[in-house]
Amino acid sequence: MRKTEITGMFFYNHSGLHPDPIDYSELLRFSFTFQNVTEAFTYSDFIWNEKNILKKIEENNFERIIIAGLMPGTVKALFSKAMAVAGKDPEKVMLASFNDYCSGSIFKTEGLKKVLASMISGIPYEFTGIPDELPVNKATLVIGGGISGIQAALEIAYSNNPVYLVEKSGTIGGKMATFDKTFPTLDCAACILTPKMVEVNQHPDIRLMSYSEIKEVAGKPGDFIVKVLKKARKVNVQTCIGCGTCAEKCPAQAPSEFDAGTCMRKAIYIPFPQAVPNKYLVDSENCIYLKNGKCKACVKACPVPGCIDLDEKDSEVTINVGNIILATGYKPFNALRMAQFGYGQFPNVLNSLEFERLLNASGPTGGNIHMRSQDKKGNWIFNTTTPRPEKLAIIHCVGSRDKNFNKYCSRVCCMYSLKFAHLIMEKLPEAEIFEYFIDMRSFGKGYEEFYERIRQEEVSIIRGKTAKVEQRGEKLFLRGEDILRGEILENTVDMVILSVGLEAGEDALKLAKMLNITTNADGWFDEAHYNLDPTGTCRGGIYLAGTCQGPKDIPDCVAQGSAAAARVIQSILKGRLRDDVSSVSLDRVEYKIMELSTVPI
Amino acid sequence: MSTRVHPELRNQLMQFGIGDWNACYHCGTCTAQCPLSEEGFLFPRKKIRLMQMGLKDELEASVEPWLCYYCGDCSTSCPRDANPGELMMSLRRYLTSIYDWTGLSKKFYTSELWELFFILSFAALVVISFLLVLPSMGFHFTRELTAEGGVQVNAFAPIHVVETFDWAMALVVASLLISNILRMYYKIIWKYGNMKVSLWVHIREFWLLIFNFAVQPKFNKCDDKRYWLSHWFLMSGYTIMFIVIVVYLPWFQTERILPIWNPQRLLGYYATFGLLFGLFVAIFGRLQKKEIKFLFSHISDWLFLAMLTLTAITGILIHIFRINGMPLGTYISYIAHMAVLVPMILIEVPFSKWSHLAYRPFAVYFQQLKKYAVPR
Amino acid sequence: MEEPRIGVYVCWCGTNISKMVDVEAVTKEVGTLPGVVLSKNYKYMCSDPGQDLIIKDIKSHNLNRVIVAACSPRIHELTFRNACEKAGINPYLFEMANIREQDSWVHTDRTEATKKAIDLVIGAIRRVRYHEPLQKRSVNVDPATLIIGGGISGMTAALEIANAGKKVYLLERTDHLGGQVARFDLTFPHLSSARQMIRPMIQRVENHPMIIVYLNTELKEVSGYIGNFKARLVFNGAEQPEITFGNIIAAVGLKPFDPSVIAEYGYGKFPDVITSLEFEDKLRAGRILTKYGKEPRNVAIIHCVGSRNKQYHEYCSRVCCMVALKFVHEIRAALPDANIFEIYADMRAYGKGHEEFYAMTTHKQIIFLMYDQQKSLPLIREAYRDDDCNMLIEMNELLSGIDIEVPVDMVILMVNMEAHDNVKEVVRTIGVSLCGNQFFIEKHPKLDPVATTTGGVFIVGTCQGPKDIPDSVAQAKAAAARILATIAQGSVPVEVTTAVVNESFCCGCQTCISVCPYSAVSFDEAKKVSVVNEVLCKGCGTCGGCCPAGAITSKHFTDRQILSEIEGIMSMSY
Amino acid sequence: MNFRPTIVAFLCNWCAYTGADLAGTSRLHYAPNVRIIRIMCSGRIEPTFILKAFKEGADGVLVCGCHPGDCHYQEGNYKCLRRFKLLEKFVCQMGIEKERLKLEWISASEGKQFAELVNEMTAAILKLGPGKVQKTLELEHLKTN
Repeated sequence: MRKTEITGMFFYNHSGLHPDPIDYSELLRFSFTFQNVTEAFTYSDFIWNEKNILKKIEENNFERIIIAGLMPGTVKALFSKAMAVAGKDPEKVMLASFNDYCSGSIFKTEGLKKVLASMISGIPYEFTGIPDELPVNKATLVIGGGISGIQAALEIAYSNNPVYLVEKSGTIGGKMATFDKTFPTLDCAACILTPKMVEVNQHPDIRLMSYSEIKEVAGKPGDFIVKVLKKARKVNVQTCIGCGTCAEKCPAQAPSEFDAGTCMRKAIYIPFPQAVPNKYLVDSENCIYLKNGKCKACVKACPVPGCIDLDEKDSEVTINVGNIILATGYKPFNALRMAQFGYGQFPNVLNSLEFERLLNASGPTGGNIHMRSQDKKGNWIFNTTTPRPEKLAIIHCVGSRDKNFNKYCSRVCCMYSLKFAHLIMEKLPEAEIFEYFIDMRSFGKGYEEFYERIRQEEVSIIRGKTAKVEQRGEKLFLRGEDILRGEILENTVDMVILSVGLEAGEDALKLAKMLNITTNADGWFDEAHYNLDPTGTCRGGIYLAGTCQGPKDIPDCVAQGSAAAARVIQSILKGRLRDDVSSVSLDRVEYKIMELSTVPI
Repeated sequence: MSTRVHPELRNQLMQFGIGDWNACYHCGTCTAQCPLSEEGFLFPRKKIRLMQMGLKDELEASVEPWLCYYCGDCSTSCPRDANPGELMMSLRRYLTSIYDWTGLSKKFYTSELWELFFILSFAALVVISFLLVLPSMGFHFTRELTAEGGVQVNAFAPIHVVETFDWAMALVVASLLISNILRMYYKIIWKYGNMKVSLWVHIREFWLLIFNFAVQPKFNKCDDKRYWLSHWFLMSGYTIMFIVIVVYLPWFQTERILPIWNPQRLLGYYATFGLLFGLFVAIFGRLQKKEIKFLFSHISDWLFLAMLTLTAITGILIHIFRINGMPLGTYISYIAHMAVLVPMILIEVPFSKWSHLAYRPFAVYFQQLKKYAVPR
Repeated sequence: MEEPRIGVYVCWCGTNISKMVDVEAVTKEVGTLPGVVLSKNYKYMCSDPGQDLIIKDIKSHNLNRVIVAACSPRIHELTFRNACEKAGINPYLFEMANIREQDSWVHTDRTEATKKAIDLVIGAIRRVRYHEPLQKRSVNVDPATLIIGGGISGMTAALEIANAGKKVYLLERTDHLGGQVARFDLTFPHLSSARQMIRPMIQRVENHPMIIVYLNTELKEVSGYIGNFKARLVFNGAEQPEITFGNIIAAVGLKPFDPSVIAEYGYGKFPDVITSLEFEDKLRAGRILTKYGKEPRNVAIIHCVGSRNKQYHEYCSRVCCMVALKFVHEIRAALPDANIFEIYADMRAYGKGHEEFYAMTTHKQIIFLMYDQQKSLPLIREAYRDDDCNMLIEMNELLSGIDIEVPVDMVILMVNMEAHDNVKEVVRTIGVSLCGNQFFIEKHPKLDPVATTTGGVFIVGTCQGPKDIPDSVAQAKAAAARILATIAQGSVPVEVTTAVVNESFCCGCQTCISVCPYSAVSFDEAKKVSVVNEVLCKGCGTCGGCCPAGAITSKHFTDRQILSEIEGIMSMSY
Repeated sequence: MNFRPTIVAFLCNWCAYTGADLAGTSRLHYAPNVRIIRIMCSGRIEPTFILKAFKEGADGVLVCGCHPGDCHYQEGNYKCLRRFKLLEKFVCQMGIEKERLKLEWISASEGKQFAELVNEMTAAILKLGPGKVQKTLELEHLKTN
């Protein structure tokens, strides 16, 4: 029987976190309450090397060792070796990893004790820490109308259950809708996304709430009460026919968010021609009437009486749902933070989202690449009157893999940069293209093949990142080390594209607080279990999909969107769902351990 | 022919102040950032690579570390905290120890106890010689120390004795330094690579050596121009002092106090100002730790700064006491001055930090030779 | 037959089509053809306003046939069929002309491309005239699911479905569950125990009342169709009772590449050149020892073995870089003084926490060396007699450009993941296709990564392409979601464009029965004619192609439709 | 006037048609002479389709299916192959050059191969000159009237 095995506890309190969030002294005390734990040590007690550990094993005749802490696997091989040398079973080295099982929230001592108790008793926490099941409301809330949210919403709707899809902006589609082509197959993003958007709009089980935000979440898993703020669109969604007469007459302009600021839109606008819902909305900040009470040009122009109501106020709706799927996506890294690349300073230094719009057939230049220029009012925009660039540089890892900005890799930039190179070649066959990269991360299905293909095309792919961009006359000057050729590469180009990384959305922290879930240091939502439950959270009935959990590409987002839906449909079919992980008390875990110890599992 | 990698070199290099250089993931930002890095002489990244792999011969044949003036931009922009600037600095220490055939340099760099021991021994020797040797040469403490006797530096420290000693010291230091430079030449030009440099090129490019010594134009290529000036002041002050003390001592150390506009005093004042200004920037920066180049200071850096400061201060004290006719103060300062100066010159110039005075211009010269090298 | 009233819509697809095809000319050219009531063009036909345009026209112009000339029907046929249906006409009265993928994108001469577009549209006009309304049908879905493969993907999918209270048959070829993960020691990037993760999962699967696990079992044959499959299983050579189920998930995984084909590495020749999985075994046994029982002083890890090289496999195996970095931590813990060399090509630390993990390993005093995985592989050879190491690796180090020699005692080859040997049989049995790399082809690489072109058959985990545990698990759950949705609905739509026998023409030769791969055609002994089971029929049309009497019609691909299309296409060629 | 041949191609939906689409998504350029007709499986192809194409004036007919063993309907492509062999003989006997009728296997990932195939066939037919079937038929028609 496992319980009688003499166990040595080793607390690996060497996480590198300052201050260490874990109360090791209390855990040490707690582990001694188990009679099979005869000794317990921390990393600071003695030098953890083979000799000392072997001595401890032999002195105490440990039959089993538990290493507990953050990333205890770091030292596992040392213990396995010591056990093997001592002539014992190296497989008896167990890890009580505090990174698993809802990492962020479990740093509380109570939660860690639950894990420890299970581990020491030899019964996996997976069996002891199971929360109660609660009845579930069949309706589901999906927050975020990007590709992940769309996928999750459709998936649930296919099972004939109601879905509320709440989207912050005026249209669903998210970032993907702004892209021209997708890597590596180069099929056009709109061609594959717009049918799904249309389907969302047409599906009888999906209630689309665009231009709305989550204000408050109350209730418990299976029965959440959510307050949704419906921002005043000032255009009646039911009666608007999307004719665009209002926008024609509107005298106020603002940079178009959908076009990443590469062109101007009116104060009454539709984000893009294929927007869903295909209805106009008013940008209150730039509307002249809302600023100084005079204008109403749109109201006069509108052919539908009463459709535009500039005095409409924000309203609030309360909905009851059983499950919530978070698909809030990402925001691009703000390239202004990296002053050395001159973004915002030199007009022809672009970030990748701007360049996507430039490439897009429905973008400001109809898919032609032109230099940025100033319009009459001084706005920096793109149009087709300016010359086309002849030399372009693409800089990878802008804001990513950098301790000064974001330490993590943004996962998609390498591939979209390669895609850019290809599309530039296609549109400007005479152009010279330079790509500066560190490591080429073309890891997905068909990605390596795509990289190979771009290498065969006449693109200079240079290992070695540039340090800065300088403006020299009309041109941009870059200096870099071509590592593979062992030379300094000095280039004068017309346009520089910064492959900016992905960052957690600005509402992520707010939402995390509202939903009582955790994020990691970078602001990405924490999953329930890194490997086994990448779409769950430690709260019952709340799931993650897409880039709000961490950067990922479209197929991975879609897979996650569907995966998040799996749990939702499952709970509806069963009629019950699991409560929060934290709802299980230590007593419950201990009781469960006792119960399971007596029956074989 | 393949070169064997030597991971063990890491342990050796670590002693020269290099921290964890493995953090570098070779993005190339540092090289791109560095305006001094040029075709054929790429750094810092490439040197980090050599260190990571422990390619000893390649490292020893590098001139690049001497081309770096440590503006610190590479370290600021490094995405991985690999601190390339400090790595280059450490590499300079390592190379200094490699050029030195006596092995003392390595001892001094790797053990502060050794360095301190040597410094203190030399200082003690100086003090003892003053206290024991001088009286035997007819210097009477009782008489000469009173104000009535006036300040008689040349009597206190007989000029011909000091001058002889100076020359002897200079000779020792110079021969050590020259032999080290020859070793440097051997490692960089002679031994490494299949290349040949004609004698004519040696002669033709010699001006670079002088020019770089006097002006340090490379330093001025750094994006941050502020430190070029302070460094130049320090360097020129020190050099002037060194020359007047060693070569023109009878002219410089006169009994009579010359008028203030006399070149002797003006030169002295300039040199003092140069030293103090340079020192102030270096010490203040290191204490403030605002800039990356000042963040990591090896013990040898501090010792060097401390000794130079002490030399300057004691030198100023001598001057003040002398002008004001205070013999006792003058003499004590003089002994103190010598007690600092002698070990500093003997240790720092051939074995430690000061040696860069010679290595840097020579490195530029050797770099130029390498450019004109033809395959053998 | 009612008089056709055809509406033709030509799509610009932004500039995708309009750049190479004179859309206006096409619109004008076909507008006057017999039967064509109207002909229009629009920037994006697939968009909401585009579809609305069709719907409005159908209603106001009383159209009974619709043609959209746009992208490939593989992309948007369904979209427009739905639009037609919404407007009240049968969706099969719609036809699409592919003037993007097969015209504007592949040609460079605008006149020729425009001419071709006109031909294709005329073909569609002639064809659509003979289209007949077809009725959508659906079949009930058996709530049970068959999952092939008991690795982590298969088990995740099984648990996800079973936890909803639905039955799962889990099929595993070997004698244990767990797949490749069961061989791992730790997982990256949190260095958690793979064993402790997989064991409870296996227990849970084995003890789940709704999961029936078949070990040592092979799939012999699958028959039936979406919602109603049947399978014959073979356990230890003996055939098992037939099982029935509504959906299939293939989670057959991949297997490690055999590096002995790479001459440079001498795998098989040098005993201390081992694969990553063999090294995992050593780690789990707690001893990292060379063949001579000594602890290696120098360990080298070579990345991309069999990957990213056209001679072996061109694709990247997606996980090896991280596994190699994981090994660094483990080797460093067990052998604190060993020299570790990581010989890599590009460090692919792309996932959540991966780059941070990579940064952590650099503090483990490890030497990274870069090689060109395409042009020059490192060469492993025996050390010289006076060397204090067993082997030497000769390589060109790219980051320095220097040819170096690395002393090593043990070399770990990070082997690629490749398809199982029997993958062709599997795909044949369940009716999916393989791509050039022998991975299962998904329905759409972006928007449908887990479904296949065969209804009711899903692919998850590494058999769809190499991936790490979280990505495999996400896919498994995604497939489970799909299946749960169909189970919740209770039924799924089935193939409409089936074959049908005109009994009065059938001569009873039974050729059709012999050619049908789905056994959908049977012989009615009483009437002496062939009969098609319309649920089993998948609409390939082979029976129609070989019927000597012309008695079999393939719905939506009738002789008349195709012959008219040929006529239409050729009508302008002179 | 320059001779611009017309080739009618019958492509199966699952492999060849997808491959032709892939040629498009990969922007591989090929001769604009081919007119593609989609069918579900190459097994569906009846000799009459091919003869009809020639009769309507096609200068060449191309049939593409999945590679052996890859057929979406298991073995439709084999059925096609068998029938095709017979038809090939027949067509030759009718006086149509063998190069004008081709059966090739194109998988869903072989966009490049498809483009090359079309180019090769176009070149071959350009060499042969226009097909004579339609003209002959017209002459026959005139004679009989």
